[in-house]
Amino acid sequence: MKMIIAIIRPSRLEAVKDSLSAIGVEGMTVSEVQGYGRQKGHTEIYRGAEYAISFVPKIKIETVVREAQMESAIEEIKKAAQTGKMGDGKIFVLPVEFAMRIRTEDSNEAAL
Amino acid sequence: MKMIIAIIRPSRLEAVKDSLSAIGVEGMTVSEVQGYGRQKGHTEIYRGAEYAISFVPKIKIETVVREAQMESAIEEIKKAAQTGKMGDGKIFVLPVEFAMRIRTEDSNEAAL
Amino acid sequence: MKMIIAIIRPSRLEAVKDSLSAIGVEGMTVSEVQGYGRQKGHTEIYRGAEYAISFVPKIKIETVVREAQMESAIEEIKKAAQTGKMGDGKIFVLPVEFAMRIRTEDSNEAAL
Amino acid sequence: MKRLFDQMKGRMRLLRACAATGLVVSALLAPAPVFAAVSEETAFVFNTLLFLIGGFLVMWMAAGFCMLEAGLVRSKNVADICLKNISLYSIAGIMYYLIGYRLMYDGVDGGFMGAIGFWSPDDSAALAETGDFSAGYAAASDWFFQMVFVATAASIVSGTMAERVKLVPFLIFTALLTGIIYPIQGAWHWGGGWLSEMGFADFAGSTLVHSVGGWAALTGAIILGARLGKYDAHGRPRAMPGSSLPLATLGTFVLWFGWFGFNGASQLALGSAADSIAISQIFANTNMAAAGGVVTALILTRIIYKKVDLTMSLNGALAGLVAITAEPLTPSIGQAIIIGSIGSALVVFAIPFIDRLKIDDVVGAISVHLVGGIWGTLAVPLTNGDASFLTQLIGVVAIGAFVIVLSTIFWLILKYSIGIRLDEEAETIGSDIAELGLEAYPEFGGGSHKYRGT
Amino acid sequence: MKRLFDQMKGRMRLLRACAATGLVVSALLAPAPVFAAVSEETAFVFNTLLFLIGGFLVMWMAAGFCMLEAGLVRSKNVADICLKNISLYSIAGIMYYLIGYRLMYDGVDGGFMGAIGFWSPDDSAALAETGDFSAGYAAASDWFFQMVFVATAASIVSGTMAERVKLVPFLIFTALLTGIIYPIQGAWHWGGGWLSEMGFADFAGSTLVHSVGGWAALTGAIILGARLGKYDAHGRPRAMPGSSLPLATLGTFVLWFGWFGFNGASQLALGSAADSIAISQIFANTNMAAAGGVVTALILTRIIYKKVDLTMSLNGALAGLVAITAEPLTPSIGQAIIIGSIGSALVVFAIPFIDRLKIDDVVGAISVHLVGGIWGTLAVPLTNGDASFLTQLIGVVAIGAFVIVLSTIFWLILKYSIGIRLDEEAETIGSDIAELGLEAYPEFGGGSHKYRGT
Amino acid sequence: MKRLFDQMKGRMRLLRACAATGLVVSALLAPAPVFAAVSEETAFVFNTLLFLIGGFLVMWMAAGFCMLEAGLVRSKNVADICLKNISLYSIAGIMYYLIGYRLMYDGVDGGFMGAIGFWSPDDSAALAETGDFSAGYAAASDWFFQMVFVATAASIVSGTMAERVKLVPFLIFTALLTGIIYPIQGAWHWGGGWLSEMGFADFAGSTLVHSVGGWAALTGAIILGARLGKYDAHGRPRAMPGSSLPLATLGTFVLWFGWFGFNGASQLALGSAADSIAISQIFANTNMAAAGGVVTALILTRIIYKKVDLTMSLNGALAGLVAITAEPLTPSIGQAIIIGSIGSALVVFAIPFIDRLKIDDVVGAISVHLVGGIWGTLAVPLTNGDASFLTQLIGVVAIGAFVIVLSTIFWLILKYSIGIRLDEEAETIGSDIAELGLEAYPEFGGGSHKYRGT
Ligand SMILES: Nc1ncnc2c1ncn2[C@@H]1O[C@H](COP(=O)(O)OP(=O)(O)O)[C@@H](O)[C@H]1O
Ligand SMILES: Nc1ncnc2c1ncn2[C@@H]1O[C@H](COP(=O)(O)OP(=O)(O)O)[C@@H](O)[C@H]1O
Ligand SMILES: Nc1ncnc2c1ncn2[C@@H]1O[C@H](COP(=O)(O)OP(=O)(O)O)[C@@H](O)[C@H]1O
Repeated sequence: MKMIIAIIRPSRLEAVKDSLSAIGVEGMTVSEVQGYGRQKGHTEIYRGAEYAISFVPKIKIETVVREAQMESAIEEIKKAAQTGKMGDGKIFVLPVEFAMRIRTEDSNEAAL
Repeated sequence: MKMIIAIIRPSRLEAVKDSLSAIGVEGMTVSEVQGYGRQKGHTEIYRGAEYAISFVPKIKIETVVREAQMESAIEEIKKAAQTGKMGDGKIFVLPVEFAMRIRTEDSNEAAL
Repeated sequence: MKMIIAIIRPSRLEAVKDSLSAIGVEGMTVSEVQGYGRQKGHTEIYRGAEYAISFVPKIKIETVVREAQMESAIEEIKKAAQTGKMGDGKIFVLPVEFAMRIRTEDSNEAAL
Repeated sequence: MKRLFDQMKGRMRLLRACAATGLVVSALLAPAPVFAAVSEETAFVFNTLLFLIGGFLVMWMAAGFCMLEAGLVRSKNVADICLKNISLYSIAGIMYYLIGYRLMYDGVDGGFMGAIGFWSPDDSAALAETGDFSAGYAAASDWFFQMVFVATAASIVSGTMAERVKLVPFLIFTALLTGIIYPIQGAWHWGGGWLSEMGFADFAGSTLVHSVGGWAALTGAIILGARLGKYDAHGRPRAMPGSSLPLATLGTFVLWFGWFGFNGASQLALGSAADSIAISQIFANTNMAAAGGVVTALILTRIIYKKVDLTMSLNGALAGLVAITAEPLTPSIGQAIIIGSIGSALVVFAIPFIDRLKIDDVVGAISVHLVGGIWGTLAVPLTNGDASFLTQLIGVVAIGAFVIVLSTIFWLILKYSIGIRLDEEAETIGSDIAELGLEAYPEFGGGSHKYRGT
Repeated sequence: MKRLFDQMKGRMRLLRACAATGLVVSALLAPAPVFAAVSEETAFVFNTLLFLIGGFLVMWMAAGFCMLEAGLVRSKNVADICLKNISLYSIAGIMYYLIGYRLMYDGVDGGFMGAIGFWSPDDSAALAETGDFSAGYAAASDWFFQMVFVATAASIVSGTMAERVKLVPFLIFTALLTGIIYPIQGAWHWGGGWLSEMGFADFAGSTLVHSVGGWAALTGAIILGARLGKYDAHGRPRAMPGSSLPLATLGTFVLWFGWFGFNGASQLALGSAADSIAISQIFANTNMAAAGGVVTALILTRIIYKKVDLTMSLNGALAGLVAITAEPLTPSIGQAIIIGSIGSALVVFAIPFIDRLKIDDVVGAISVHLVGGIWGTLAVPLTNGDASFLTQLIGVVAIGAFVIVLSTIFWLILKYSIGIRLDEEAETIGSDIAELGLEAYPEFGGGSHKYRGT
Repeated sequence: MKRLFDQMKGRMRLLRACAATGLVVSALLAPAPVFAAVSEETAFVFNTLLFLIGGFLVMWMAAGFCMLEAGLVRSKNVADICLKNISLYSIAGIMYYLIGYRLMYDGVDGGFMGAIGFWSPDDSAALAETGDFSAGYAAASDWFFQMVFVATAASIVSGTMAERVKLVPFLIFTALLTGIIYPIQGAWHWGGGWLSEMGFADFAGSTLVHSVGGWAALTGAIILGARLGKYDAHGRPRAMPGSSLPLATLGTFVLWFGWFGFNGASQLALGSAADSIAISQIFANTNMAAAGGVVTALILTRIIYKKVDLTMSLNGALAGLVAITAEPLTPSIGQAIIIGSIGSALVVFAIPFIDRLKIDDVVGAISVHLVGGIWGTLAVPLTNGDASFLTQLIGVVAIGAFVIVLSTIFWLILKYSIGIRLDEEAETIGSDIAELGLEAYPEFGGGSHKYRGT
């Protein structure tokens, strides 16, 4: 099993969720994060003083998938999240050694 | 060392924390997340228009434990978090290659 | 590639970001978390009743770096985040198997 | 009929230092330079204006209760408490129109209650060709002013029982409280009933309004039980901090502001210099009792808990206001500060005490309105020679007993018919989602909407 | 000249049950005991005071609209809507001073509009040695009171068009609405123009203020188009819940509170017992129409949607208030409750209906102010025998047509010159960042400042 | 004694266009038809009513300052600023009762200060059988009105010094400011002291209230130092955006609303047509100065910073209000707009300027109240022929010097005794946790309570 971590634009969340769901990825966990990268924040003026916003709001999606689903999941995320402008985000894949569904105590692939 | 990632119901956090603490897991990091899974969100009516809540509030616990503690930690989390109804959440285990306590610069198991 | 996860004090974020940036770590993702560890929360009195704050606000930084950068990144985070008082936080390193920049579809080290 | 209960009210009013009609009349009869006085019609306009200003100020207190309670409940119950507050204000007005006002004021005549029926104004005397202004004020202005008081009593209950009581039974209870309980006991004193005959003195409602709300809240809280998780395994109360202290502070300021209408316009007349002097004293005293309440809570919480407690200080302000309400006219400013301070001190101790009795009062309303109201009522004889301690006590006990009995009956009927408490799951996810299907702050901490780019 | 339009207003006022000047004059002529009456100068002070109190209450409604709208838009547009509200209130006042007031009141004389030019007060008669108080009130008090009404009309537009209209064109439209559209149609009735000659009756502005704002909002919303994401792929409306329901509730309470000034002081005189009686009735009716509106929305949403809808109940209160505004004096309290309830019921159905027409009204202002305003205006003949249904209809249609035509022209000019809509990216990140470069709640959910230890 | 300082006040009042007592008296003496005038007792009631209405409006400004400041500080300091605001309002009232009022008004007689001692009302003349109403108003109504002004001055300080000053020394300073500094300088002009003899003109307190608060805040800010992190390594100011712009906007609206009482009731009399005309002009001017301030800030920030700045626009409204306060009566509406606009423009430049001087003024209070207040005071001679530029300057400088000296002494004593600044750790975690042990929004971004299911 792999954990796919995708950092995306907030406005792409619905699209990514729908396309993952369409290929049978049935679970994911989402959180609000702040990103720092090439897409720079900007400097605003507030009451005449500078105001540097160095972080940009992003969404982080974590989903653990079967090895077999991994490729297509990455592909779907990429397609749904891409706008071509700086700040589209990243996809990372990490190994997962064990998974359990708390409700049923099913393990590993059965737990996803 | 392993990182145990548990996605649980918000109402179970105190119980999980207490039982982990009881078996000597001394540190953990918690965040608010939104989950998508079998427990579906619901459709509400707001001012006469539909309002789909597709995500459900969940809590994510991350705790890095010694190999030896892993089994019992998973067991404790499961026991404390289980209600038997859809949406109880998942436990994932990921490998950790290195750990450090920033304050003391202790490494690996000594850092936990 | 490795994912460095650092749990730090909120007040150290700017410093850590700046020093990582100085050694060429160009991207990171930050989130607000609540920590539980040796630095205990405290008990307050609110309207005459006890009020236990068991979690302490922390910041989690996740950054995926090239193997080569790892050591220096850890060193920089440690230096910038250390105050010597309980609650300085932890650094964890996890293996990353794949990375992609969504915008360009660059993979692995090119994606960072 | 109208005449009759005007007489009743006249009688009560005479107990006060400066009775409006009385003075106008005496001004007319007096040998003093006639030109200097207020004309009858002018007095009529002044008195009416007082009711209108007082009325809109007290109406605004509904917003104050709403903000105070919204700030002191947890986010998951904020929308629900907002709905309860705007609804109870509305229901109170409708019930008071349908049966409350006449039950309270129409033909009580030393007895226990008035007549049954809708109310409608009769200003024919003043509107006649040969205008007779002896009624003293426009009928609807008085009705409006009395109506907003009823709503205040109902507001008290919503705060105590928040976060777990179901919406519909709560609103039904509100209708019963404002249509039946409040007007009947109100008839005893303000309506010219038996308590007023005895010489009971409650200027603006420490007992008639605040304690009544407090007793109803207390009864309700006991029958309803505490919130889930309010008491730990050892039965110790756990703090459940409210969602927004600035909203709670705003609510307190709104109430303080509105209280000038509450107490000031309870003078019931502005149409003479003497009345305007009385109202000025009332304004000053009302303000200073609240000020004393704040400072006392500040100091006491600092001493007892080492940290100054903001919400206790807010409650302290309100306790001072409730305490001075029974007699805002006769105390000197210094006495008003002391009366407010004692009210506040009582509340600082009452809140944890009631908490430990396992009576779960979310916003501290029982302490503020009931404890503060009893103290204020019993303190009247200290500054007002016309009041007796015994009569005050009789009034407090009689009204308390009446409200407890009726509230218990009503709450129990509701409990065993439609049920009054949210089920455990509903309470856990919060009354907002459970009862209204929405959240007060849908973008924060729940729901998916914050994440949507659109 | 001043005299002239005072006469005009006098004529209108005579339509009302209790005309101030009329009564004062008759009191002077009547054989009734002279001493009992209100002196001319006293009446002058009373009338002026009424305008001042009414004026500050209505001014406060600007805060109510601001909070209501701030609560009902999403967080990313909250600062922008706050800015729009405080700016439109300011611009409305300036425009009304520069051209609006005289366009509306100066020499309309049965026609279509008044004179052009700055306004300045002339109280020389009252200030003369031999004080002549027949003007009835201080000129500036009337100006102040009329001015705050204009701002109300403009506030309605901001809510409907929120979250996507650009700041500068919105403010330009505000200036045109408050300097030209509002005063001209206002001249037709309140200025003593042709509609007033016909006998059209709109006591405090169901049509002249609320519908005018509503028509302008409707026109604007159609030309502007819906928010991104408001309609899904199948054209079904999607709910976009607002950022803070307690703020929306607070705003509603503020509006309700301010409405006592809006309707009450529209009696235009307090200087006699008859006027004070009328105002008292207006206060009671205003309150009870809103109360009826709340309860109706409560019940209807419970029946239709199974869950009580808080924001609909808030809209219900406002609908009740708008509905009673055309005639708050002649209904009995029971009739007022019914008029408000029907207004509220119409709004409960109008909101989803307008939504389905793909007219995106962020806060429901079109339903509340336009639908409610039309209903209120048409309902006048039900309780006021002097009004005719046909004339009411003519007024509604004439003013509607006029506002639609001018608003369309103005919006289209703005659209094809500087553009009226934020571009897609700006709308997505929110008007706060896009137009103001800051966030309403910079520490939550965006920006890095919450994380900073400092 | 009372008589004496009433004379003093009478003397000042005569400087104004329409002196109450004066007119009433002349009305009595004049050959004009006696019946037309306001009777003495009626005037007494009107004047008293004006103070009461003005008083509750100004009291409400305390809520405005509280919301403004709560919105402009960061979340971690919100509860603390709420506590400071409600406490300072309370302490101001108590101090003014204990020593302030008599120090300011009792027997100043052209000198530097009045008597020492508690205040209590004496209305015996008006209450006597042969009512003598020449005092003009109820004593307590005047006290109430003067008292709320003191609180305003104190509110200014809390905003500037927020987020780092310790609670207890702040409250001690408040007591000193309201009990000593404010009343003594107030005696110089309003108390009939030397400045009033010279012909200094400050109608409602641009200098006496706003600049005094501003000077005290300035002194305090310098002695206290800037917040941690306010200046970067290069000494450049960093923006620290406030927690909630809708609350800040609400606070501004509250202040604007309350200012009608602040300026309007400073006419000190309503008992004649002339007074009511004056107050009407004051209302219109007050409103339009604020409107001008908003529009000016809007335009200027758009030009200078490319983006419209909401908080600057709020400050602009307040600057307009402060500027018109020294003379709200004599300007025409057009002049009022200009006076307000200039005040606002000054503030738009003053805020970043003061920032660059490393004086850390969290909410911009120094710019608004001090800069705006000086401008307003110096602008009086532009529209009021009785005032001279030189005397105005003397007044500004004298009061400025006095407040600076005393404030410096008091702040330094506090600094070197109990300390005035939070330690670094306390400031970092925020004054809410450090001083009150709780959070303003405990469920968001901190604490564990949001996560708890219960
Ligand atoms: N090395 C990294 N580790 C973790 N997160 C990263 C890393 N690089 C980028 N990110 C995340 O991805 C987001 C987008 O990256 P950015 O460099 O701005 O644009 P792009 O991905 O288009 O090159 C960042 O805001 C950050 O949240
Ligand atoms: N494959 C997955 N990867 C990451 N998180 C998941 C995954 N599946 C489920 N989750 C998380 O677990 C939560 C509970 O899962 P759900 O399917 O609703 O119920 P259950 O675990 O009882 O089957 C989800 O809300 C989501 O946060
Ligand atoms: N085993 C762990 N797994 C995950 N997070 C941890 C672990 N131990 C500590 N943390 C995080 O690190 C933070 C600091 O740890 P703590 O024990 O309080 O202090 P210190 O790191 O100085 O010993 C905690 O608040 C928690 O967020």
